[in-house]
Amino acid sequence: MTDVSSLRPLATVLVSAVAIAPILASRGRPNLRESWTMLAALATFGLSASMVPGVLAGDTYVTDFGTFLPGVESGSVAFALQADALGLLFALLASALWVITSLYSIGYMRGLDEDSQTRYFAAFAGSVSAAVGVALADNLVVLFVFYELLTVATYPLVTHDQTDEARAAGRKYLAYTFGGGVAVLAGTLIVVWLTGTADFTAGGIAALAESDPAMARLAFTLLVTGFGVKAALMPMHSWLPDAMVAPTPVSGLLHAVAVVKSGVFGIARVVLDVFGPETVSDLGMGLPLAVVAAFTIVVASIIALRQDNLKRRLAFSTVSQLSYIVLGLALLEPRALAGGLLHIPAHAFMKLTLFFCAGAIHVETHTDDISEMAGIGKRMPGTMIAFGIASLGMAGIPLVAGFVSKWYLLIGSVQAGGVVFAGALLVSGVLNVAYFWPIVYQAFFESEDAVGSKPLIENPFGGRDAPVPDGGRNADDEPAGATDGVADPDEGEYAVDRNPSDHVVEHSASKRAESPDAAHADEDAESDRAVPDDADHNGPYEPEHYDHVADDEDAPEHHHAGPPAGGWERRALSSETTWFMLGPILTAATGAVVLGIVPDRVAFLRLVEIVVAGATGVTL
Amino acid sequence: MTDLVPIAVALPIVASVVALLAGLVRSRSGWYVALVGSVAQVALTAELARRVVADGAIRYVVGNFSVPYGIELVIDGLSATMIVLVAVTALGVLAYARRAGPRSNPFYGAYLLLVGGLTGMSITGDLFNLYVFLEITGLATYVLVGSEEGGRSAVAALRYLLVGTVGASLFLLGIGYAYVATGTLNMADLAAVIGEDVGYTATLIRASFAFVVVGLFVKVAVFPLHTWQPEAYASAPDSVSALISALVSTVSAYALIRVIYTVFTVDFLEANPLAADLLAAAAAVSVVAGSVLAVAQSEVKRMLAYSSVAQFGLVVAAASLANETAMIGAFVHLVGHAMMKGSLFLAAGVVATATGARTVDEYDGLGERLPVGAGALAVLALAMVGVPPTLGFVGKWYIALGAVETGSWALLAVIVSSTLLTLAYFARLIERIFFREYAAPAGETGVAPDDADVPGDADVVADGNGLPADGNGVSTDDGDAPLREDVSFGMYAVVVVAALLAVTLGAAVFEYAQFVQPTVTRLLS
Amino acid sequence: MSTLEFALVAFVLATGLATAVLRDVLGSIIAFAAYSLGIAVVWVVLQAPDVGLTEAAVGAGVTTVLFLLTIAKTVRPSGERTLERLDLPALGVAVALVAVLATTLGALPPVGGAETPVATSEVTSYYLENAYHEAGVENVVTAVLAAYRGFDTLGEAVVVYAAGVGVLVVFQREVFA
Amino acid sequence: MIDAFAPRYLYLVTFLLLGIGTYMMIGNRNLVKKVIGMNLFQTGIFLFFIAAAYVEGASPAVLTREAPHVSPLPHVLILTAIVVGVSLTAVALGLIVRIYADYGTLDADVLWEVRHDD
Repeated sequence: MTDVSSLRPLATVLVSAVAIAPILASRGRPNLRESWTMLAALATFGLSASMVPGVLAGDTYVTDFGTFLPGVESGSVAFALQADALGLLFALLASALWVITSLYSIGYMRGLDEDSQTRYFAAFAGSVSAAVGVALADNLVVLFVFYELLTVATYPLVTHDQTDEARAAGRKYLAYTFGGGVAVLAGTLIVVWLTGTADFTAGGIAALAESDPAMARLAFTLLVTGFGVKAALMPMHSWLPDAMVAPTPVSGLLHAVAVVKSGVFGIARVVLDVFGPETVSDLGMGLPLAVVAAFTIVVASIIALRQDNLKRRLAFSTVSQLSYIVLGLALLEPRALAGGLLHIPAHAFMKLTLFFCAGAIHVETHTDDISEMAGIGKRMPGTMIAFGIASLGMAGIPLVAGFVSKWYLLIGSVQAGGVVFAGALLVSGVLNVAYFWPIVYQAFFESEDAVGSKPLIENPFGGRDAPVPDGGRNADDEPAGATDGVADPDEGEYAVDRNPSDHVVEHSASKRAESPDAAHADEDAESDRAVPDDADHNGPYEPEHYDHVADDEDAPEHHHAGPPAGGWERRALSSETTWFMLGPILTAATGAVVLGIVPDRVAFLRLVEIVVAGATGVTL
Repeated sequence: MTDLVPIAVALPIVASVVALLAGLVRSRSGWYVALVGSVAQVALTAELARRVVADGAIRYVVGNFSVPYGIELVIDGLSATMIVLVAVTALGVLAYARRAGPRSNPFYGAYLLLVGGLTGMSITGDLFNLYVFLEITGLATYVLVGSEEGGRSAVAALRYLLVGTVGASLFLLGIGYAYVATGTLNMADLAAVIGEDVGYTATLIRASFAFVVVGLFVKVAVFPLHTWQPEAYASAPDSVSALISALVSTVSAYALIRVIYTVFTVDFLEANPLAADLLAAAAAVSVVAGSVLAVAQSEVKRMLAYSSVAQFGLVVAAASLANETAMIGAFVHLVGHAMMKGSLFLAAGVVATATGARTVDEYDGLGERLPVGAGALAVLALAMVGVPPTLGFVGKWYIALGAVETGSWALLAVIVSSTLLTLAYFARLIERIFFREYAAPAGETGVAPDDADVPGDADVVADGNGLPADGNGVSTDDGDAPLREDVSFGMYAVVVVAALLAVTLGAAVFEYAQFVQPTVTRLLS
Repeated sequence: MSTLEFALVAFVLATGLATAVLRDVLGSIIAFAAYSLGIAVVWVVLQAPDVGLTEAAVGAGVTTVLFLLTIAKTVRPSGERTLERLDLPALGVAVALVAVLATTLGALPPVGGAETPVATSEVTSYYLENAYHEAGVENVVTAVLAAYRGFDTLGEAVVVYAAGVGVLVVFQREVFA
Repeated sequence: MIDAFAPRYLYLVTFLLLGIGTYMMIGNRNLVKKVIGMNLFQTGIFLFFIAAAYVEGASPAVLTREAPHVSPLPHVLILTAIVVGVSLTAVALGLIVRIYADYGTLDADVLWEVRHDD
């Protein structure tokens, strides 16, 4: 390992932070604004990718600003960034997926005509910057700095909708994550006190192994608890499902990848580079952590079964899957470590795909509840195929990313003698199938007419029996004389009402009866509009054209939950949604497959091997 | 050339007299005098600080007598920090006050007097002289608080005067006890006599400690002796709230540390562990109670005032630890808090001037209406919460590390969780600013963007409260939410610059720590 | 203690108490003026003539005039009762304060003792020995005031000035306007 | 007991004056009387200093008088403190006049309440 002094880690962190300024400045011009986002995303990705060859060759890129805070005695804490294998793994992942998510965000935010899009993109850039900062932090203090900044930057995204529900979720989010931050701070202070330093050292800080075990245990517990909040370890997970009120790209990149994995990443740093697997084992802290992780894996899977809201189900799935990684770290076995670390990118690709699909369904059909998705495969074939592939991966079926990581995990847990843990993994795999399969199954193999035969779903169907479904939100905007069921007593049943994120909901019953062809034509028009046209600054994306309610009088099928009265129409893959959304979905899904088929060709596995070799001395 | 030392006190006082007399020639000229005086004071204190960096502490006896018979002035790393802070803050607030007022000449006379009093408190090495400057500071502060229109500020000022005088009198009584026990008033001499002749456990010394500490607690506004403070901060003109919230309690806390460690010394705390424990307990209670009370406030300035109670709890906590790292942290936090809290008051003033909003509820949707002001306010609030790498975080780090080093786990818990307590009241504000829609108060017209009302009726702005004296109340109707035009560039500039400094200055703290390290080491030896 | 001293102290305490319990503000002010005069005499008895003089002029004189001016400008609430109603919480605080203070009584050196730290301290003897040839004044109090602790005296002047400025600010007046 | 007390009774008078002053500041509702209480409080402390300076049988600290002299330093301090006290009183009374002009009352209980409605 050689340290190479370089400004590249700094640049990687700063690019997206700096991009906030032009994004805010071009608030009136959406196309320009999104160009900045794309530029920043590509630059961040390019910078982190550029460091891969060097890191694979054994170098570490370091940007050092000198002393930031005092340590104990003569020790001190530097403000330094480093791109080592573990850090680069996370940075590369976050920046790569940000590129995809940025594209998707454009389609999603414009498709829903969301408010405050500038704030959204600015906060998104800030979040990515902070996440990359977490990845490239050189020591625990710098990691903490970015960890807290990440909280601050993501808060506006959680609260984006500005509804009571969103604000409540935002408050909960802040309380939980800052609470975790306090624990991390306390743990960091103790580590600095015990060792005089906070620098990450492969295999652990030596002085920690010789310090007072009680104090070391306290520090470990505080750190893991603090990071465990964002890693959604039970019982500190409950902010995550609530945070699903955020726009779906946020849920996808941040609450399945960047934010939650900053927590997992923190635990990885603590286990591998602060304490080191050996010391953790000596302190006897691995087993309790593994137990918590295994518990979370199983319980979260069971809870996921009972969620009808698709995003909430995905959230609990995330809670469960994150603990796979933690379990891998806690078992302290080289192969389990490798499996856990490899699951970071694997889960990221798969979960991102799933969230993107949920978002696409939401934008196109305003459907959020699984019970309303029967037969939706006709309407959105490409989306649901991608969903199916990612689900398979989640369950650990071979040829998709999830398999490789789970394989390592399973072997590792058997090697560690933790048959119980292996059992938990297997049970969870089965549960994964149980909560994903019905979605895929009903999407393709059931029609929206089939009543109640779906397994494991308890909520009543909405939309099917309702004579005239109506969002009920914008009743005032209904054309005068529209003889629709505004006062429909059943309307409280609709997902729209339970999910205020659908705040632009409009439906005209009289229009809904129009021929599918007409609707189809409108849909095409919609698709065309979604392509940004830089030459056309008076195009539909200028703010004054955002009067969604007025524009979309003719596109009725977008605005109520569940299938339209005539059932889902059948659409071709190319017209089911805009390419802004389908493209990212397919890219992410492809990524998941590539990781599953040729893991050794992708940088992630090799980075993981370097990390494991550094931490344990074992070459996989 | 050490004659510069007394000039640091004399300069603002002379400027104050000039400001007052200038009113004879031309009214409203006080601001310009204050500007010249403050700039000169900044230059002078900066020069003194430079000399301290270069040559170490400066000691000067007024009138060329010898210690302990004459009055000694001492500028070391810590007092240099204070006098520079006082001068710079006074200058910064002036930039705000130019448009915001108050504008009378006597006001600026009192303003400069406060600067002189605080500078005197910072550099004196004589216990009774400290009392005299404490009273000068007090008088100037009471008067400034009372300078707002309307009876409310007069009531607050009188209350402050009564409570503050009791505090100062108790401080004087504490001096009396120390003097009766030792027969001297010079701080260094007192420390020597107490240590060699009287002993740390003597009743008189303990009583002296108790009265001095309680008296200064009143001035610092440590819970439950804070009762004067919220109303004083809330009812004073915005410029004054900022100035006194940034400086008065800060320099009083400095005086507290100075007296505890220079006069009574670490050995006293070691000989009387109960004293240190009581300090720590008072600090912890202050942190928690101040935060809880801050959450309960509806008026923004009162909330900020209670926040100060909590933040000074942290400083006192650091002072109780008798640990170098924590002590440096106390000073980092004193400076950081002064900058952040003062600017928060100014930001609240900008908001009130621009929109009339003074309560938390009225801050709804402020991010849309006043993006720059609201953004700066949010940044300052987050810095106050202690989000890294801001100044607020760095101060907290030093204090917390000090707590770890001394093994004060209970105090450590309070210090780190103060982050959450602070978050509790600031998150509420931030949520309203950015994540709620602005709703025009009932009965108002001409404020909704698309409300095609008669232009010109926007004089009826969302303002139920008294504005500063000069608020002319005329705003143009640009078809947007009501925005008053009288927020000057200077008012914005101060707030924005402070927000930027709050974020970036954390990087300079390590350098600063190197600078004060020798002083702190001597203080704690 | 001599009878005169005792009577004097009793007078001071009695007038002090009277200011507290008299309901009529004017009565209270008059009692306070009497109290100030009494305490001025106490200063003289305790061999502090300078302080006594100042107290008589400032405490009994200026302060009383200020109080009288104030009630002339405001209001003199006259009630049917002669004495104030007793405020128990306030009494509790006052008694607690006195009790706490009284615990230090035994530790204080006896009044008038020649061996107290104050009397024997280096600072005191230095002033008494050197005041004349260093400051050229025979009244040591004046010497200390003007020379050794001239900085305090400067502060004192500033305090008076501050009060002047303060009253102007409080009444929101420009200078002499 | 009496032997220990008798030479220190002036300190007890100090404490009693402090007590009376405290009582007035808290217990009396009239603002003017609160300020009088503040003055009593301060003179109590003055007595503490002057009593501490006193030496039995000594003359004032004027060198033309015969030795021994009382300690001059506390006298100096108290001269300063008296002036501080009167300055504070002046400002306090100024505030009281303004409060009366605005609220028409000097009753503290009423004023502390008015504040909340402001």
